[in-house]
Amino acid sequence: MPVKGWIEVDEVYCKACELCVNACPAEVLEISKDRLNPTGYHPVQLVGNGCTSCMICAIICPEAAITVFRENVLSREKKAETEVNH
Amino acid sequence: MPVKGWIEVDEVYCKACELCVNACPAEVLEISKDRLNPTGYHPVQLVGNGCTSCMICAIICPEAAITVFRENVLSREKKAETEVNH
Amino acid sequence: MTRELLKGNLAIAETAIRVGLDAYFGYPITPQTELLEWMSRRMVEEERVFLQAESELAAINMVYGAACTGARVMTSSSGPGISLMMEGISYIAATEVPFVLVDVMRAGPGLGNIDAAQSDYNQIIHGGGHGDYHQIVLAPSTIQESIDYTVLAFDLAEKYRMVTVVLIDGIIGQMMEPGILPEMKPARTKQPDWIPPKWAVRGKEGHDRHLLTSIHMSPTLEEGLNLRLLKQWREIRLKETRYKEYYLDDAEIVVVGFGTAGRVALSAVRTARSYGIKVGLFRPISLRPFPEEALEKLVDQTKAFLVVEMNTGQMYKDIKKIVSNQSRVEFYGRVGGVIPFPDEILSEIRRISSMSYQSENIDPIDAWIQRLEDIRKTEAVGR
Amino acid sequence: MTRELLKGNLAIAETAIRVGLDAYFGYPITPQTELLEWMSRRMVEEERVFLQAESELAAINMVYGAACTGARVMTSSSGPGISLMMEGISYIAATEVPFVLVDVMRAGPGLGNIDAAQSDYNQIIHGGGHGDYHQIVLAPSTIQESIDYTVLAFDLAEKYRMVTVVLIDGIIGQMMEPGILPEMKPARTKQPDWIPPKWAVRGKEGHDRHLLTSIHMSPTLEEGLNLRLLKQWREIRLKETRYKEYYLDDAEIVVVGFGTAGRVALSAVRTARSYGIKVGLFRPISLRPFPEEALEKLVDQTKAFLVVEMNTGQMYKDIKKIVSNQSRVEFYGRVGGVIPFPDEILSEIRRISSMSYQSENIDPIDAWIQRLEDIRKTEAVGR
Amino acid sequence: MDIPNTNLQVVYQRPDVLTKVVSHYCPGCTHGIAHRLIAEVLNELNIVNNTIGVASVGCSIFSYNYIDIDFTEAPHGRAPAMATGVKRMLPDKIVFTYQGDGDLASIGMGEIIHAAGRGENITVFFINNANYGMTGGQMAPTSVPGQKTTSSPFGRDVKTAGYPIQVSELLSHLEGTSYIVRRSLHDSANIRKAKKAIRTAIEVQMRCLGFSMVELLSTCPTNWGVNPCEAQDWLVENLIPVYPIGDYKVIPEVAEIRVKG
Amino acid sequence: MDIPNTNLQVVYQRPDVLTKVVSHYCPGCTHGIAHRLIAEVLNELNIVNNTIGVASVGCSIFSYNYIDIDFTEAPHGRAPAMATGVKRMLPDKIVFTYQGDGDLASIGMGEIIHAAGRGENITVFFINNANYGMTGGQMAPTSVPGQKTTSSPFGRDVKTAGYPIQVSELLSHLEGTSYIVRRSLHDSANIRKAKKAIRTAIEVQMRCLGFSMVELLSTCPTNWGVNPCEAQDWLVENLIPVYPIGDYKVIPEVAEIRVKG
Amino acid sequence: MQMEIVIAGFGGQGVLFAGTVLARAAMIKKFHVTWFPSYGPEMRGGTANCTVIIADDEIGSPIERHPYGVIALNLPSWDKYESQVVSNGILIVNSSLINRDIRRNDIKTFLIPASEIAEHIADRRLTNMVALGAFLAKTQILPLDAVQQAFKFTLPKRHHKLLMANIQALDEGYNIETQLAQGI
Amino acid sequence: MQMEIVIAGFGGQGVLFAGTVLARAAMIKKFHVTWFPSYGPEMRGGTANCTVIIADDEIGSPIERHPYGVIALNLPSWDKYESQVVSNGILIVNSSLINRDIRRNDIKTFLIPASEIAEHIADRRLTNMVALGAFLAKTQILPLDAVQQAFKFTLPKRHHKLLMANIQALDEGYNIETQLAQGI
Ligand SMILES: Cc1ncc(C[n+]2csc(CCOP(=O)(O)OP(=O)(O)O)c2C)c(N)n1
Ligand SMILES: Cc1ncc(C[n+]2csc(CCOP(=O)(O)OP(=O)(O)O)c2C)c(N)n1
Ligand code: SF4
Ligand code: SF4
Ligand code: SF4
Ligand code: SF4
Ligand code: SF4
Ligand code: SF4
Ligand SMILES: [Mg+2]
Ligand SMILES: [Mg+2]
Repeated sequence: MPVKGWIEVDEVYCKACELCVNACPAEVLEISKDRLNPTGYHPVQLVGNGCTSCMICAIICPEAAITVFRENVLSREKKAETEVNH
Repeated sequence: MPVKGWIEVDEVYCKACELCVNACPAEVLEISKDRLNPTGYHPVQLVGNGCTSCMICAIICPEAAITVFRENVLSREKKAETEVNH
Repeated sequence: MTRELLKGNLAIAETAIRVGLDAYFGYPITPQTELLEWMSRRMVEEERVFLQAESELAAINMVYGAACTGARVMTSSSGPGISLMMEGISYIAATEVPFVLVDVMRAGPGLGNIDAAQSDYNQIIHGGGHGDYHQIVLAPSTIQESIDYTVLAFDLAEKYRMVTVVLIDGIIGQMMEPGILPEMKPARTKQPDWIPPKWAVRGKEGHDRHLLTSIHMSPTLEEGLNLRLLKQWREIRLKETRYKEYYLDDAEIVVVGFGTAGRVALSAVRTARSYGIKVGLFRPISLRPFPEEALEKLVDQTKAFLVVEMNTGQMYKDIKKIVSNQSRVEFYGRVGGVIPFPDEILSEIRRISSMSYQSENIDPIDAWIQRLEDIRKTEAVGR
Repeated sequence: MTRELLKGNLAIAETAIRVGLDAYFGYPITPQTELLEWMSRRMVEEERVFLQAESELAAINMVYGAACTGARVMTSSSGPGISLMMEGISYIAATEVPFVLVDVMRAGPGLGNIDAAQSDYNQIIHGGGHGDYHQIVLAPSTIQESIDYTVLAFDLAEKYRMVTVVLIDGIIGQMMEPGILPEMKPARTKQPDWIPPKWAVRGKEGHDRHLLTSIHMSPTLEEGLNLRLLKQWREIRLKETRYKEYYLDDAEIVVVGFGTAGRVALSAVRTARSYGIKVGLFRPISLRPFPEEALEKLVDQTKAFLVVEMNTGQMYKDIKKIVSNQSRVEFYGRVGGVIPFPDEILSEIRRISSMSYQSENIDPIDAWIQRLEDIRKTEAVGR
Repeated sequence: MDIPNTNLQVVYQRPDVLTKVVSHYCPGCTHGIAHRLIAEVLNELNIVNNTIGVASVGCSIFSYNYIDIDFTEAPHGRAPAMATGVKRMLPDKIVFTYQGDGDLASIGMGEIIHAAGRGENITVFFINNANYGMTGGQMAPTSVPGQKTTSSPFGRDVKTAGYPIQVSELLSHLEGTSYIVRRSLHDSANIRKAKKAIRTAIEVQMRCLGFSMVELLSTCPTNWGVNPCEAQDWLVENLIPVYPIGDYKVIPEVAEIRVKG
Repeated sequence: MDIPNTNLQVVYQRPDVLTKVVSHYCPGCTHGIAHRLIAEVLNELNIVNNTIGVASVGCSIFSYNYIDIDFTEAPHGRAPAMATGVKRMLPDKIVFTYQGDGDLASIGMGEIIHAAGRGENITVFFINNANYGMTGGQMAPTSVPGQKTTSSPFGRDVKTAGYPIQVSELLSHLEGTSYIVRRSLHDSANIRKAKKAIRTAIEVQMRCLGFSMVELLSTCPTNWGVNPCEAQDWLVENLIPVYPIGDYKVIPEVAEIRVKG
Repeated sequence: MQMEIVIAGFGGQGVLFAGTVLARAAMIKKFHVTWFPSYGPEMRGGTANCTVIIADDEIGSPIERHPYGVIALNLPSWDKYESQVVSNGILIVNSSLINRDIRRNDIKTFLIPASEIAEHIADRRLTNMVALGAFLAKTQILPLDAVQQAFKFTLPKRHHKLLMANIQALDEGYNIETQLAQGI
Repeated sequence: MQMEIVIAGFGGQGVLFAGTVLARAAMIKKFHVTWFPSYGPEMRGGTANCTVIIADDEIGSPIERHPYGVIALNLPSWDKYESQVVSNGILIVNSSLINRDIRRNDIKTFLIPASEIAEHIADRRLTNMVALGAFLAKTQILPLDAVQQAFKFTLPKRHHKLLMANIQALDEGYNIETQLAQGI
């Protein structure tokens, strides 16, 4: 079973270049049709399950807009300080 | 028998650098002790027989001061126009 | 000859092509780049020489080489790029070969920004390069003038074998206005009537060799060159001045401004006239030689001059030298890429028209700094 | 502190070292090269930074980088090399980092020759680089002054974060005179009392990051910078003038000259005094800011000024602006590497002292050209 | 789409060294990737407080607004000279330049060759996007034959405009250079390799091994006239053949670092 | 000594193309040899009236006083740019630059690389004497490690002053170059070879084959502090090891000329 | 007579082009005219604007703090220029993208759903022409046919297939019925 | 008091050095002094000269058209400077290399076989010191011991083995008996 992942786009930075959309092997990213950020772009959003937290989107993102999370299966306690709740 | 040769130094140009003296395989060049040219140098002169008209002195001379002559054995009449008498 | 809507940069470029430019060498820099880009297309179409140099330093030396052959040559740049050309310009001036330089001024010093300014006036007028040399500087203020003075620039450059500068700023470079371009002619050196200048370096076939150099190891000879250049300049000084006057007949206040500042001032002067203020505009076009005499003639009738520039008062200093001690000279400038609006100049005119001329003792520059700082406080947003 | 017999170039170099020069970057050019050569030995001995750059363009940008770290930095050059530095100087001025430039003037324009001249006055005084910036310019005339004003140059540069120029010519660079050098100190940034300036770029350890740049895309901000630079200059203009006066108490003729021309004039003034002519010498040392007020003070007592330069009248134009309309201003210059002899200036003084001041209507420059051409005819051999 | 309700661990996030400022770069411009990689490496090597960047003139001119370290800004092409001045004064600090291809390979050719020739102990990040981005897409010395740009409207004609200059190849022949490699920013695999190279280059400097440069093939969708994803392909098709990815100079001492690293 | 009384034929004489002027060069300086070779080649190729020389700033600045052809004089280092300007206007004429190593390899590095990169159809004669002769013997980029000069009084220290730049090697890597060779002027055999190379280089230009350069190792007895004959040895011992004589780039079309020639 | 017009919007909305068409029309009608764009590192998105001045005498300043007419194609431009229009001046706002209350009653503001009309005709990219048409109708500064003629000259040859749609957009903008917007 | 001295000769004859010795001696004696050389692309042979000015007040010009004293070590220098010496000035000529009639009777010309004396002592290269010695004797501008002291400071350390020979040359020049040369 693939690692379960999750990404967040800091919409302020996103310029809708679609590089991440194009690069995501899981094809779980798309440009949001409805939202506009302050610079006038439609930011990217995660859609559907299947993110593997492979980080490719974050690596390709020229705006460093993407944070990648991974399901913490190994050491829940130890890494507690870096955890983020949703 | 080696070719019989002769050189002339245009003393105006000679700077007594001795490159020709040093380079002449026949060792027939020397700096004149007594003469001074207008620039204050003792020009080079041909001494003794033995110049083979090998042109080495002329080729090495930075001042293009040397004219090389060769005894005209082959075609005295034909080359008459380039002859020089001494 | 039809009127066309033309950008300043393109108008100058196309004019140069039409009067027979043989070669253009340049390097991109905003707000001049369109001129180069236009050349990159049109010169190739016309089978002339276009070459994007590796730098402004290379460009000016390519110009130098090409000019030595007697060809009609141009380059163009702005601020930092012009500074890089200073050595080459000094050499070209010393060698007495003609070329035309187009300087599209932007804000400085340093990298500054790309908005329009006139802060390179000193550099161009008072010599940015080393040594005693002179260059003709023409500062058009409209697109039609940009065309006409580009034509003239080549003529003067070649007549006097002298560096000639067409000095504009980002506004004139970027704006459009209708203009009439000259007729298309072949490249100068391909024109049937062209014969190589007697000094041109093109191979010594048929004549004694030509040598173009800027070095004269003998001080006496070098002094001779310097004096020759100076004497020629003294002649040009009298013969080649150009300017335009507006509403000066009865003017008591004379606004002086060139290029963009000059045309902004014109708007203000018109409005002031509509308020009944006796104000006129003197717009120098040849900044070198400066139309000193024409300006001096105004001294008697004028109670105050107002110099308007897009710098901190560079031409102002020259004007002061010409008219000062007889008349009051005031200054208003915007700097750093800020373009003055007509209403700013208008309020300067109104201020001057309502003040007693001998009253203030404070230096006009210091006074201006104070006024400008007040203005800046109010306009943080508006710009 | 002993008097030593010192060459100008070396005196300046050694002074810089002794006041703690951290780094020197330069490129050979006559008649400045000895300064660089001295640095190449002494800076290495003192374990400071010496680097022969690949060009003047590189040198000024190395200076720029080193100056950004807060270090004490210098470069030196002449004519063509100074022209190549114009872009960098404008950048440095815009960034407000201090450094000292030594300009050992030679004859121009172009390659000219290597003999002494003052023909780069305009370039250095009226801005050779692009944009509205200002620099302090000190023009010593003796070896001791070369030492003293080099010391001052660093102080002023660092106090005002401003480009400061020590402007000499080939004569002062090459001549020897006794002088007293300052005490030897360690490199500035190694001195115990040194703390990095608050703007220095040295890594952001312990504080917010520092940024040194010359670009301000917002015209409003760029205007702000320009105004700040200007206001600082207005202050310097009043505070940092330097000059020397000789025999001025009762002088009716005032000779004005700087650097070598100034000292040659001194000889002539002395001889003229021995003939009973009421003549004195005003020798500006700070050419920027120019000692305008001190000169203006002389206007009332003075019937005529005689400006003496080794160029075609560059400072003359500035002097005219200051004193003209009140006094007659005459000019005498030698150009192209020719150094005026005292007797030439003496005969100018005699000519002026015996002439009715308002008589001649011809422009002083044109008149000088005529006189000089006559002189040149007689001296073809003598030089 | 399920929102995972288990604890999540951050595995990748915007590095702190990047300022919280929206860049001025066009969408998809890979300058931003290069910035991020540098920021990450400075972080990892723990030299954020000891590094001085020298920005150049080009689209990256405001790189100093995005990477939160001490910075100076050089005149067009002169960054290597300016960096030399900085480094000579601060030999213990890390100094890098960030230069475009117009800046480095055209107007700044003299300075880069000499800084490399001197073996100046600085690091150069060379962003090759085959044109002058900032001024509107003119031809650069690196533009490929036939490339249409705003100053080569009929395509780069090698007969008049000359051949592309391969900077990494050229500099690698100078004895002063220690580490010269070319990488590309067009996909994530290459970006990872680029980051390693950036790290190595900085480590070369930290060990005083001399001049290091990483050339990064970079996209300029705006001036190439394609969208950001197409730009990646354009790069692969047009740039990599002329500018092959690879190591052009790795002196033995550097090879050691990399083995350890 | 006998004066031969038979008829004599001139087999070598000062070429006409050299003006009848005493040069300003120091005794034994091989700049003069280079001048003479160029003059001879122009004569032989019958292009004296169609050639334009571009002099540079260095001891050879007055080369235009000695070679009797049309000449211009470039600012220090900028001869390749100036020659480009001349050649673009006069593509049918022969244009060469004559540059010293300070001029070409130091301040003029940008211009030479770009002229070469463009494949500019000009010929460059590059006189490498490992120092700045004219200004009194300062270090040049070509000075060899340890070489004492007036600006490296303790010997060139490669750690601070960098490594010698091998210009022929460097330029040969640029696609625009067609013929790049190094020769030496220290003895007659080498001088003969130098002349052939000079001739080939000009022929390359005559056939519009692109950029050609002949680097000539040359002596500077005055600044090397040795006499002219010792200078020849100094060159062999110190320069040739760093600057090997050889052909660095000969494109096939050029190789053909040489076979025919 | 002198009239200053500012056209402003996002980078891709064709404001410089619309200004050029207007300027060229003025030239055709033998007016004096200037056109001045915002310029700079163009490719970074953001807003663009140009100032067109039409007069019957030599034009001085090519820029004006208080223009007579403004065409604002997006919100930032509306925000910026609303306050700058001269009293009694005209402001055309593209109300498709934006809507808010007007802030000044001393100028004539017209809210035109330009983008919608454009999309309706063919393409959003006709927005500029719709707005320009409306502006011409409100100001009557130049006859419509001159603008149409200018348009033909201005459109690059390779785009001539778009001619009719643009002309239609101009027309529809010209003929749209709008009320003066009322402030609160 | 001010005295201008020009020392001139061929490149290798040590004229700049002799001038430096003289200048340093003047400094030791607390005079004001300047020294100015001909400079330039030095290595091209030809002639060299320097001007030394010694005075008891601040010195103005470091060059002078009509110097008080001239030391001419070769013919071109004699030719050039003979006409320039001020009336009643002093001209020392190195008569070893050259001889011709003198052309001026209003100056004091002394013909000194300096090179011969120098060769006699040790080496031709002492010519400059012999001539300087003679000049000092004729002008009495500075005491011999000050010049000797200056000499020691001026000679580079590595040449100190030449010290005695030079001092001797100075001495012999100083003590040489010469007649004023008479013109025709
Ligand atoms: C001396 C000088 N010349 C020209 C310019 C204009 N200019 C600014 S950026 C640039 C080109 C930048 O191209 P590149 O270095 O490739 O960077 P990119 O924008 O492509 O990243 C030019 C020519 C300048 N600022 N200074
Ligand atoms: C811009 C500029 N910088 C410096 C100089 C001074 N300069 C003249 S010749 C020269 C060096 C010449 O050396 P090289 O090119 O090697 O020629 P060489 O004399 O050795 O033959 C220098 C630095 C100059 N004329 N112009
Ligand atoms: S981390 Fe990988 S799988 Fe998840 S969105 Fe990003 S690219 Fe897609
Ligand atoms: S790569 Fe970054 S900027 Fe581009 S669309 Fe994805 S999140 Fe947005
Ligand atoms: S030609 Fe040959 S043999 Fe004759 S002198 Fe010259 S070098 Fe000697
Ligand atoms: S090589 Fe020439 S210059 Fe040298 S000594 Fe011989 S003839 Fe004279
Ligand atoms: S113009 Fe090109 S290089 Fe510049 S920001 Fe845009 S995409 Fe990037
Ligand atoms: S200094 Fe050197 S290069 Fe110059 S002429 Fe003398 S020997 Fe030749
Ligand atoms: Mg680029
Ligand atoms: Mg050399």
